[in-house]
Amino acid sequence: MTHEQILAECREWFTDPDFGRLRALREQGRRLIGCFPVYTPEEVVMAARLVPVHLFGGGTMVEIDHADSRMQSFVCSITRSTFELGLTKRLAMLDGMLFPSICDVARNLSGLWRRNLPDHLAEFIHFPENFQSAHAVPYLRHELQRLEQRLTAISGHAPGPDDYRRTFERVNRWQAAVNELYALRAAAPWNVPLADAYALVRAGGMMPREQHLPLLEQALATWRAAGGRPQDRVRVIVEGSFCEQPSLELLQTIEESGCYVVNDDYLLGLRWHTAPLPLDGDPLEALARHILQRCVPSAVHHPGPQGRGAALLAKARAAKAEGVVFCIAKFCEPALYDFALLKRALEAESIPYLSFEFEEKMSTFESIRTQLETFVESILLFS
Amino acid sequence: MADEYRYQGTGRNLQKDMLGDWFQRLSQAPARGEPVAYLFISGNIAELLSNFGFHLVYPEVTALQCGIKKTAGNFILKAEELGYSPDVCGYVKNDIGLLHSGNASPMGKLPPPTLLVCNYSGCRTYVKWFEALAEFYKAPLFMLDVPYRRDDEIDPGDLAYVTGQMNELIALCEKLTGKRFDIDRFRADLADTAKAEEYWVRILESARRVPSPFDSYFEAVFFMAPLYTLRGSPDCLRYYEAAWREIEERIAHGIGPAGEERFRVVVEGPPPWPHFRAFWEMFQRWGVVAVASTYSKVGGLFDQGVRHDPARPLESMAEYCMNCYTNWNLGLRRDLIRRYLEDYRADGLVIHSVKSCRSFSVGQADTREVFSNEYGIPTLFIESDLADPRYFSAAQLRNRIDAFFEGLAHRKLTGAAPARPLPVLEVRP
Amino acid sequence: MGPWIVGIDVGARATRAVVLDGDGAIAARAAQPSGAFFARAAAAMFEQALDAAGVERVRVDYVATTGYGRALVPFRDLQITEMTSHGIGALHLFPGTRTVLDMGAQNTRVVALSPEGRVARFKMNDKCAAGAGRFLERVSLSLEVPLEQLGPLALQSREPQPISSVCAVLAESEVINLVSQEFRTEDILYGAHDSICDRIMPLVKQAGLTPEVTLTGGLVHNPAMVKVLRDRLGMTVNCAPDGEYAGAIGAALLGRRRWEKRGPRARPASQPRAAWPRPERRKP
Amino acid sequence: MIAAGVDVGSTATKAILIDENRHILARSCIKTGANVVKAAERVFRETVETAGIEEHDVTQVVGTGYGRYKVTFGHAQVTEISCHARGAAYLFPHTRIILDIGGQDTKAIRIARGGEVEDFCMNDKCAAGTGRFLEAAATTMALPLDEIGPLSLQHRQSIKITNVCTVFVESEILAHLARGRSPADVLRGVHLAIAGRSVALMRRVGLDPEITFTGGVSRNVGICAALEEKLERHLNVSPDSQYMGAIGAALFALDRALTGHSPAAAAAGA
Repeated sequence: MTHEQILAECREWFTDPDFGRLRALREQGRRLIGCFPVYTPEEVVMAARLVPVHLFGGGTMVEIDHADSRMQSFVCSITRSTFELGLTKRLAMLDGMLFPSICDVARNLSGLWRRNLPDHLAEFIHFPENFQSAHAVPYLRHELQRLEQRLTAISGHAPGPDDYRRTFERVNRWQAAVNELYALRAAAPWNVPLADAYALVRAGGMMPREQHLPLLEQALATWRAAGGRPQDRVRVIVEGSFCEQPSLELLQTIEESGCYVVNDDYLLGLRWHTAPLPLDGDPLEALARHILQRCVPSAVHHPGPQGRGAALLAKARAAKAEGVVFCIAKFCEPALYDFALLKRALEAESIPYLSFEFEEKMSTFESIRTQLETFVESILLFS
Repeated sequence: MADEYRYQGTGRNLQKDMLGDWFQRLSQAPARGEPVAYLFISGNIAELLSNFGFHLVYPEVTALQCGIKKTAGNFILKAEELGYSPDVCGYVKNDIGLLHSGNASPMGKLPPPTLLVCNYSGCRTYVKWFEALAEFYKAPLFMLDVPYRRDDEIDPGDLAYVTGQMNELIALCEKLTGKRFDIDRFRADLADTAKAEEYWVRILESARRVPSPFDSYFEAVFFMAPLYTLRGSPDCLRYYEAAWREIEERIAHGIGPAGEERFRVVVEGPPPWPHFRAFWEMFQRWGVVAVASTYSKVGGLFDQGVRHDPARPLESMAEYCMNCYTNWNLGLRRDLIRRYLEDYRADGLVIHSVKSCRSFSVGQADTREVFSNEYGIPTLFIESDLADPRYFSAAQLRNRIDAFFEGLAHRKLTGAAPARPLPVLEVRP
Repeated sequence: MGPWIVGIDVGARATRAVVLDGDGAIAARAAQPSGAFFARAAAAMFEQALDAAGVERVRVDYVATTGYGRALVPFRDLQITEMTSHGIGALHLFPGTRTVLDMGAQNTRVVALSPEGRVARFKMNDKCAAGAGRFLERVSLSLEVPLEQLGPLALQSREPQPISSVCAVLAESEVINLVSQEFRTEDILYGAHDSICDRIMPLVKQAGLTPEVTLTGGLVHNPAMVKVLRDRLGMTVNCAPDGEYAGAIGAALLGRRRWEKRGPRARPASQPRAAWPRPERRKP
Repeated sequence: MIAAGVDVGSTATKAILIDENRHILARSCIKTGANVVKAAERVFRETVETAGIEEHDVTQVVGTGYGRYKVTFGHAQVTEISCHARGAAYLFPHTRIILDIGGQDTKAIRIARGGEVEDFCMNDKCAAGTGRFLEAAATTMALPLDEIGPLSLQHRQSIKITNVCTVFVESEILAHLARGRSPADVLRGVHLAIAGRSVALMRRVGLDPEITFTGGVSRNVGICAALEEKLERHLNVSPDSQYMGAIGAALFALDRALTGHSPAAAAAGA
């Protein structure tokens, strides 16, 4: 496949409103489990010989109709569009949906799913909030075991240590490649268009990883070899889209407005490991430990001693960012709460930032473009 | 006549005095060098903390009071100036606005916390709230993590996890206060609490009578306060003994909350505190009594058998933490509402959806769908907010409430035949 | 003798142009409604302003555009967003300006300027704070008071009627309900102006409020709006009679700055200047 | 025996006179304007004059709509929800669902035979997708309100309007026009957007067989087309659709007249 074909293929996976690729996969006999953002323990799904399918809402491809009659207008888009996909039977190829605890809205969605799609498994996973407690890891291990049992009931295969080792190896390899992609973008953003890199990773969350890894590695090779030239743009990191995802068009708008996005929290659920999973010892305990201790934090899950403000500052410095762009999903309470804390941290260090809200289904970006351009002007024009 | 009604109003007045005393003690705490803990209403562990001599502050109660006293609006604006979005919970913004405006609650200035205990039962927004408080006060934050009731049965692992954390909290309190945990006092307090809960359930269930002597929403939201805020002090039990006498007396005299009871409804969702009176009146003019409500269960589903138990102190407390209304999954919530409609012989369901509380409101539109379309139960769906006065549109609400009870009255009176005057026509502003 | 610069503010409602002469002084200005065809309106105002200034088109050295349609003007040399241009424009009108409040028909923008006069922080309304000008237009319809009289009449209010709504459109329904309750028109009007403040105050505070405050955009001519703002902000609010030209002025000034940096000949290759526009007639 | 219904809406005030056989004797519709009481009186007088009768010939008057308590000469008030239900059931006896798109809110009502309200829903605290949205669209495109519907029918393709916020529809429309989309296509998008919101609202009360579309907006052929396309069924639309509330009110008034509520009695009771 050519580079362009790879990207087109990747986009096809998540922009096709009928999810043809997923249905084909189901017809090949693979059993699919949908994953709602953010920190879904997909390793358990894989070990049970099921395919985790990371869904990030309906984007611009669904018109929300049935879900609107079951949800108030102040519910975030990703929740409504995901529910719409379910209600309109467009996710019929799935055997179930997993909802890790990230916010009250997603949690209640799991309840709506149970009632309205009774033939699906709809599982809510409780993540410990008390990271200091000695009981947190054992509790989460217990919770993952519960999940394992429910998934085994679907696949008919109870995962053993070997299943987990193979899974962990696969996840580690893929994670390493994704990490390199991000390193590449931070080093030479002019060579790696944001929207392309994004599409590549996002498809990885839907395809069987073994299928996706070669595509990812080929694209990496292409980008490594690319010899583009830097333009006069502002290096920024983007925060606030760890759950609901902006459309490819919005991603392009951000770059067109004069920004280089050198780090972000898009698709966080696919790349939250800060270290490879250990291949020895009790796999479920290792996984629990990772979720609670070796994990990229976000507004909905912030273990670790470092405060939220400090974590962001560190991230910005590491990426040599000149500014921070908060691209927050409308009605996303966790991100909106964090913004108030984070902006104070940035102001204290007088790091310029911009904040605006988006919705996945947005089709006009005039106002956002204006704000981005002004932000860029305020850094470039006056310095 | 005078002695005929000896107890009417005690529910309200006694509570005023007790909360007054509570605040007195609280405001003197810093001077006395006594510790102060901030915690939440739902699934709170008052007895455990008061065991170490903590004075307890409930930021929700402060937010609620600001709402009723109509000062919430400015605090919310203040918080929005600080960068909090118009779309996030009004309770949180109210409290944060208050902090940044001198922290003078309607009752007076609140002392800073020695310890923050985030006992969030079914509301993750609370986590965000206490993170903000911890950042503001630089006070130690203990996260009491209460698993969500995701399945119909409680997993024993969940309870073990909660009691495990409670033991860790006890250790922390011993370190902070230098006091040893007094298990005997703890058991004694839980015994009192259990008695108070018995009385509270009696009061709630008195509403099964027709006509009902008690309004389980508009009155309950006040009657329930001591059980949430005064547990672990002798006042709590005293209060419910007195409150029960008031209800007994109402039963004896056949009097109720709304002159003539014309409609019995079950209410789902929190009240709009900034416009509580106006909201109640919109129902009173129709002779509506709320015979059961879910909001009166946010601090514990005692009428569903939840009890503190001196014999199983931590275990029973953990069960209580997990069995607060908003910590129940939507299926459990629906079944509860359905039971209420039947057991309390209600004419309809009123869903008041508030923007602030996603934990409550996401799913209510679906609940409405189930009850109205599947069970065929007259259901009214109205929206405003529990804290933000900007979301209350009197004209709109009144219009919907009037239309709903016009329809109910019509059905009660005539089945289907329309060509008769609607009795509701005589209703005047 | 310096360059002749034209600044054009292509707003969603109105298009305005100013001409800076060789000494950087404002030689002429022109304005008309934008309509649906921005390029056309921009060209027309370009022409009109130059005619008013009595300069030949060929004498123009640099054209800077700003506002909603800034990117739709083919003969521009530089495009700047309205927030940057209003900031610089306000600074020109009132050199002490630290906070710029630009209130137009649809958008409200707050720009905080650093002491050195650079855009430090800014905030733009989201949906619900939007439509200040449009809101007043609708109010003038439902109260049957001509737009230009809204302000003066509101100032006669003795007991203002609070109007509380997060959404301009619902605030409007509230106005209608107040009318039906027969409150005095001036009291409702004052409340209406005050409710605009309610909706934009968070923006102001988030961008950071430092005196002096300068009001620009369409609402500068509304005395009630100015008074309400003064009361709410607790400080005087600068208003220039040509405050609605701040965007065009700012664009022109930045254009001049840019021209001086780049020198007379240099022009960004990315933006080759299209032929000067021919004056177009708008089809009726 | 003659009964009257007066519907005081946020934008228009309407009145209807009917006789004891429920025949409509006269109808009138005026702009509500700033003085609601006057508007109610004026519209009532107009109908009386068209019917060529005296005001005291009218036995009962029922007021409805947002300004129903401003119908000072009314003997009683009923919400527009009950009235639209009653009116629709009278004009289309098989109606189960009523959609009423008004100036500031949209209602979906489910009724039983005879017009008894079983269930209803209204748009929440956001004016998105109400009649006001169409007005905004019309003003933005500098077209008279009654022309946008027909024009939208001439679309070639339709544009997805995602933003149903009335305040912001302007910039979205301008953006599309700037990209060279035809006004007809843009308007088609506008009408589909409102139809979408309305259908979602109707789903809440259940999409039963026969739907009657009432309120001023129902005269807009563009909306009707968009709705019928989305619902894949025909909608009842009466030429009197904007009078639906007034007709229902008049029927309630007639009920009272027939059961002998004399004005005096009502006045005494009131």
